[in-house]
Amino acid sequence: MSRAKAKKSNVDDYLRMYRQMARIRAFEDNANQLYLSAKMPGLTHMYSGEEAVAVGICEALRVTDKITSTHRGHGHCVAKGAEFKEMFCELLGKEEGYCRGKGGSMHIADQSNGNLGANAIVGGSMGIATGSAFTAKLLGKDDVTVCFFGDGATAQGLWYEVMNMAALWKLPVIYACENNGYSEYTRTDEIAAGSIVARAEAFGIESHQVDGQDVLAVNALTEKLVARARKGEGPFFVELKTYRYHGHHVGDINRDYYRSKDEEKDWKENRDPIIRFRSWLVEQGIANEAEIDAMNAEIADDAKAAVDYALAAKYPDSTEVDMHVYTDVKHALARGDAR
Amino acid sequence: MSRAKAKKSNVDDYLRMYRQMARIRAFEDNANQLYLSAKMPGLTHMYSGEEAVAVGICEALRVTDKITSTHRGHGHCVAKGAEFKEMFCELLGKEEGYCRGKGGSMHIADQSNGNLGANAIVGGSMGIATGSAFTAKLLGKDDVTVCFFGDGATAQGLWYEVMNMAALWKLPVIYACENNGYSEYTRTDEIAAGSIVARAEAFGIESHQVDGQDVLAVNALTEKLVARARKGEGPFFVELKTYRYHGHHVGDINRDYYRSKDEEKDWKENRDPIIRFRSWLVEQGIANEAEIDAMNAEIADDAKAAVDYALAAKYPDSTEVDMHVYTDVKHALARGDAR
Amino acid sequence: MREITLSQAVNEALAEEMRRDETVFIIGEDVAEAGTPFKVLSGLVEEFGTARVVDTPIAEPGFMGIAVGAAMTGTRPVVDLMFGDFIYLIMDQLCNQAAKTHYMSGGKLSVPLVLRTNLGATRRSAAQHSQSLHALVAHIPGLKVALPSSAYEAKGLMKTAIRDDNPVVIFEDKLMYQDKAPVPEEEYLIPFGEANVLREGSDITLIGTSSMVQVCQKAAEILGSEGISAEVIDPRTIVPLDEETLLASARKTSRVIVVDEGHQSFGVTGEIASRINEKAFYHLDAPVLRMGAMDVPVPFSPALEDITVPTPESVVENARRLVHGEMIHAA
Amino acid sequence: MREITLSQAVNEALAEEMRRDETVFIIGEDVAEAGTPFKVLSGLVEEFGTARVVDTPIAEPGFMGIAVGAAMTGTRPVVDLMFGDFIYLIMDQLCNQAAKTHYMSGGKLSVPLVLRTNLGATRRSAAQHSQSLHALVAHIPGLKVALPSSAYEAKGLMKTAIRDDNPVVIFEDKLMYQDKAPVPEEEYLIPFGEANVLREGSDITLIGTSSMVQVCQKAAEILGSEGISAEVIDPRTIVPLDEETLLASARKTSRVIVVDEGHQSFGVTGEIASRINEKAFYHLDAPVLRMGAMDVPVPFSPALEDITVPTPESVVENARRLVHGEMIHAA
Ligand SMILES: Cc1ncc(C[n+]2csc(CCOP(=O)(O)OP(=O)(O)O)c2C)c(N)n1
Ligand SMILES: Cc1ncc(C[n+]2csc(CCOP(=O)(O)OP(=O)(O)O)c2C)c(N)n1
Ligand SMILES: [Mg+2]
Ligand SMILES: [Mg+2]
Repeated sequence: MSRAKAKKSNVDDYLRMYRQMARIRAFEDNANQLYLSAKMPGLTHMYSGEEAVAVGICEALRVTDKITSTHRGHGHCVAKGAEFKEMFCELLGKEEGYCRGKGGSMHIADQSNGNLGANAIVGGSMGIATGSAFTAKLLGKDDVTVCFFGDGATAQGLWYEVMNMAALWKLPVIYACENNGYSEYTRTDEIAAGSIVARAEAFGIESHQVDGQDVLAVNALTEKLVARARKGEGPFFVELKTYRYHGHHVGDINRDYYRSKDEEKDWKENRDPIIRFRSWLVEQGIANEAEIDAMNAEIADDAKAAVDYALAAKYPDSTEVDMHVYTDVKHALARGDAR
Repeated sequence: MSRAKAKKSNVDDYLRMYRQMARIRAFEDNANQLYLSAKMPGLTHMYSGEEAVAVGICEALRVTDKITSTHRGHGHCVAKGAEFKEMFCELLGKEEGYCRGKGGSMHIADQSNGNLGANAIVGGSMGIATGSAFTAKLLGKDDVTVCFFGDGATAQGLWYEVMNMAALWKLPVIYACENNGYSEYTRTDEIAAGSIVARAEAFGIESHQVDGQDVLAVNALTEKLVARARKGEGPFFVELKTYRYHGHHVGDINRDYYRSKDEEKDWKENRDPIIRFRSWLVEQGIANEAEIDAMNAEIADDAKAAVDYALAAKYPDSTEVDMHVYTDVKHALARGDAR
Repeated sequence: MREITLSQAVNEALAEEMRRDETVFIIGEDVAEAGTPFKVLSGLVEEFGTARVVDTPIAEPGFMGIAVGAAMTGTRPVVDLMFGDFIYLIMDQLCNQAAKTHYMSGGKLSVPLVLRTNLGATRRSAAQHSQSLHALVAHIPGLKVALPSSAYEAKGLMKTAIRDDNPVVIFEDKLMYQDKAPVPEEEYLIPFGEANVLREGSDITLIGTSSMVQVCQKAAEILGSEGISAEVIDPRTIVPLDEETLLASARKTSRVIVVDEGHQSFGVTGEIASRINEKAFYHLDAPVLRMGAMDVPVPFSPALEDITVPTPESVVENARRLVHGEMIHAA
Repeated sequence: MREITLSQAVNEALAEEMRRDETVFIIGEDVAEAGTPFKVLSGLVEEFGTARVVDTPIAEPGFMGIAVGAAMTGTRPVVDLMFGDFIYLIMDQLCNQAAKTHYMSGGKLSVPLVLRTNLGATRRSAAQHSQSLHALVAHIPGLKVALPSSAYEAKGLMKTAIRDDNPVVIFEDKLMYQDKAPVPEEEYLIPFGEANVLREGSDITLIGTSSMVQVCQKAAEILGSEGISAEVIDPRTIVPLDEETLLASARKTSRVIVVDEGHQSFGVTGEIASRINEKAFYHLDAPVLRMGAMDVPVPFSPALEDITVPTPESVVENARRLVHGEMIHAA
């Protein structure tokens, strides 16, 4: 772990960061298992390996601060405070899910914790995040919004449009690029000319790069930027170098043609954010191995209980199908129609 | 004029550059007059003041090289080799227009000279220009494409998307930003954060700035870049500082609220590209005042003749209305329909 | 009653709602000092300041996205899209994001925004500045679509739109901005989904939207002078659509023409005609006739442009044929 | 005859055309080594190289624009848009540029490109990966729209599309990629604008597009077993639309159901129904019935998603009611 030294006063924070990272990993392991055992409808994208990014950032946020998330969104959702039960229910299309099963993995949102939602359009939330920051400014609130997106999303023109406006209007938004080296089956250097950081800087946006596997480094940087954004010194850009352990989605199993097993092994064994942070916690005397094992076991139990609950939970009633199309119309469709 | 010294061998080039700039000015003066006398349908955007940009660039191109143009496109059209007659016919919606009257000012195209067309969508031709360069590369031709657009268009995300691909694929395209200080009724610094040049550079694209009122400087730079682009050293970006004398469009008469008369006067009197180049021609002994006056008179006559011709020319027959919707269907609509 | 232009009516609606609710703001290109190229918003920035009348760079997808996010978090943006033709640029933010957020979140998030834009040809603005693209938006569940046909309608529908908690798209007819109509001084709203019967008649129903309401009105006058009694109906909103009123009229007159300025094929006329055919079939003496804009890009040349859209004369001609039983096609 | 999957059929069509014409190239995300997420293009980059099977960054408007410019200057791009839902992102390049260039230039420029994308729900992909948006494109003059309903159709229509000098949008049904059908080894093309009568019948006409052709076929089988003789027609292309074949069938059977997987309102079913109502009105015993996807964003939950699209059962039920004269609504 980084050269950071633990501060006594922060012990709870450290443990919560560890817990949140471990919870994300546990969530993803279960989600993957649900897919592999054909219990989950559709596909989903695993966040495993990138936990320090979501946790390092979200731990620097208040509940009233907002985030926008991506197709690879479980990590952001957990990190911003969501519960396993409602999340697994959502992934399984159940009524008790965060979105009553209507959104699923790619649209999971948790507005109670300020998560404005995952998005299945790459880059699709860049405007939303910027607009959320616009609201804060217009209404005189000091909320900050973090916009998560991948390296691949930097190719979308929308980003440049909203960066321009965010910079012109000094909006309290932080663009957080999770550079995991790939977009789908393509390496970042094949799809990104020049420098991603320079692109943000060209709009006059202060930009940073940080090791996305080092939760303390991510958190420390974010704390600073969030504080400054609250004072109107935003926007900011942060590029976080990270890695996804799984394929692009759970079904992307044979991936030798675009990246080597050695590369995956190296990241997993030598740069895992959870292993690194665990060692640091022990080293600094914040927790011992047994305490951490106990925490992990508790998390595993929680996850399993939530999965079991979700598997048994009920689907939304078929009458829900035309509810929530409009806010003010209970059922959008006339019943007598011919389908 | 710049410190440039005339080269003997280039006399014809110099005179042609002058002529082309004067032709653009004459075209625009007549177009404006047609509008003011209510003889032209719709509105149009005057290029007056920016002549050195189009001419300096297009004089560095071959007829097989391509350009894409903008809503302010008459200058590019003339500079790339178009004739007054077909242009005025187009502006008046006549059958003999470059587009049979179907396109009008905002869509004037002249594929015989490699002008792929004006565009009424700001930034709308950035992809087209890049695609034209893609064709050259794919088919192994050494054609270069120049993409003209305004400072305002740099806010469109499309530009960043195509710059990324042009850079990755080393396409022979030159992005030429005509920075006339305004987009519609708004000053550039109010809508462009950071630096426009840095934005292109961030994609690894070699970028230049040049005085857009100095036709020799524009031409010299373009000659170099075109030669390099032909050899596969592209893409390039050029920002040309220039000014539009008229309002945003011919109907934008009272514009004190966004820019001062003094500012306009300063540009017209002290930085006019035609006046400057004329002085230089005389100074260098390439032409005397009388010769230049004669050239101007000839151009004025040409323009007047073309206007008269166009005014008298016939409109397309009403049966043309559903022609050219598809290449392979003479009339797109069944005749018997109910309109 | 005083008469004001459609432009003033929209301006008043915005001013009133911005006074009433400080979360309402306007965002778009040249909306502030310039008051838009159509000058519809003149004076608003002076009253509400640049924080609430927000000039943007030329970045339609960007400011539309910003509006979606702003709407999701507690404000009510009114997005100004200078020409309806630019809607193509913002379709993703409008249709994938704004339209679906409430549904995808199971009702937890909502997007109370208004997209103000326009439609209408015959302004000699050529193919990329003359389209009437409301059908595209009407096809997407989650969006409401209003088509004001006069200054009165424009004001009432705009105020309703701003108070609606859903994304609403309003298409103003850009040729009507300077047209005056009586508009009360007192506040009023026009509910969505309630068609307006502008003229009662018994021989034929003319359903017109937006710019085509006036065309139908003029046609009805001419027809009246010929002894044909035409009912004229303006649906006002096509989503939601007031089927009841349209069906009642169809059942009464048994002949219907639907007139709309969007391209005819795969557009608004097909939907309205189909619903009437489906639900009033046995009352109809003739098929519902559709008159949309020609299925061609809008040509620049005045000689061509004018023939691409329905006119009072062409509506009259078709109405005559319908009433006189001449519409039995090759059928 | 050998049977191959729809995916292989598309692959073959592309390979054959790329061999025949070296100006044909493919452009899109992960089209090369990955062969797209649906693996439809596997093997093409190996044969044609990365110059002609071009992987792009995630920049749909950008590569669509590049394709338009490439097409205007002498090549024939086949644009790969991974999901039909992303069409919103490229609407400007497709509808303002590609569709209008030939017309706006008075016939001087042309844009011979193919946009390959897909449609179809029930894949548990939720609201932004499940839409069937072909109606939007069909509304825009200048574009042709093909909807293959089997491997055979997919190959023949793709080859025709590539040779067409106009912009053509092909929507493949993503649920059908692994479905096999007989496809001849010999070269063939399927002309645009010629509907395919898959099954002759006398009691009712079922017009189905894309994914709904199979649904109609299954429905016809069930109906046949009940003594109802259903004709099944696949228009193949909705622009151009083979009105003649549809009308002839409607006149023969006098009852019609149009089944399409796009949202029902303001979509494809309204257009087809209207044309039949207009031109075969006096031959119809009942109104043309429309069955589109529900006017709701596509829900993720399997419990909800499956009920949003027409099924053989729901088609059968409606057909029965039509044939037995039970469709006289409240009318
Ligand atoms: C607009 C759009 N284009 C393409 C896709 C398909 N797609 C889904 S995820 C993805 C790759 C995204 O890469 P990146 O942004 O780096 O995020 P990562 O998956 O690496 O977390 C692509 C191309 C999409 N969902 N949306
Ligand atoms: C997509 C789009 N948005 C807005 C407009 C309206 N519009 C036409 S020209 C223009 C300003 C363009 O400014 P700039 O690119 O600097 O070109 P200039 O007019 O200065 O030559 C605007 C906003 C448009 N035509 N297209
Ligand atoms: Mg990535
Ligand atoms: Mg400008």
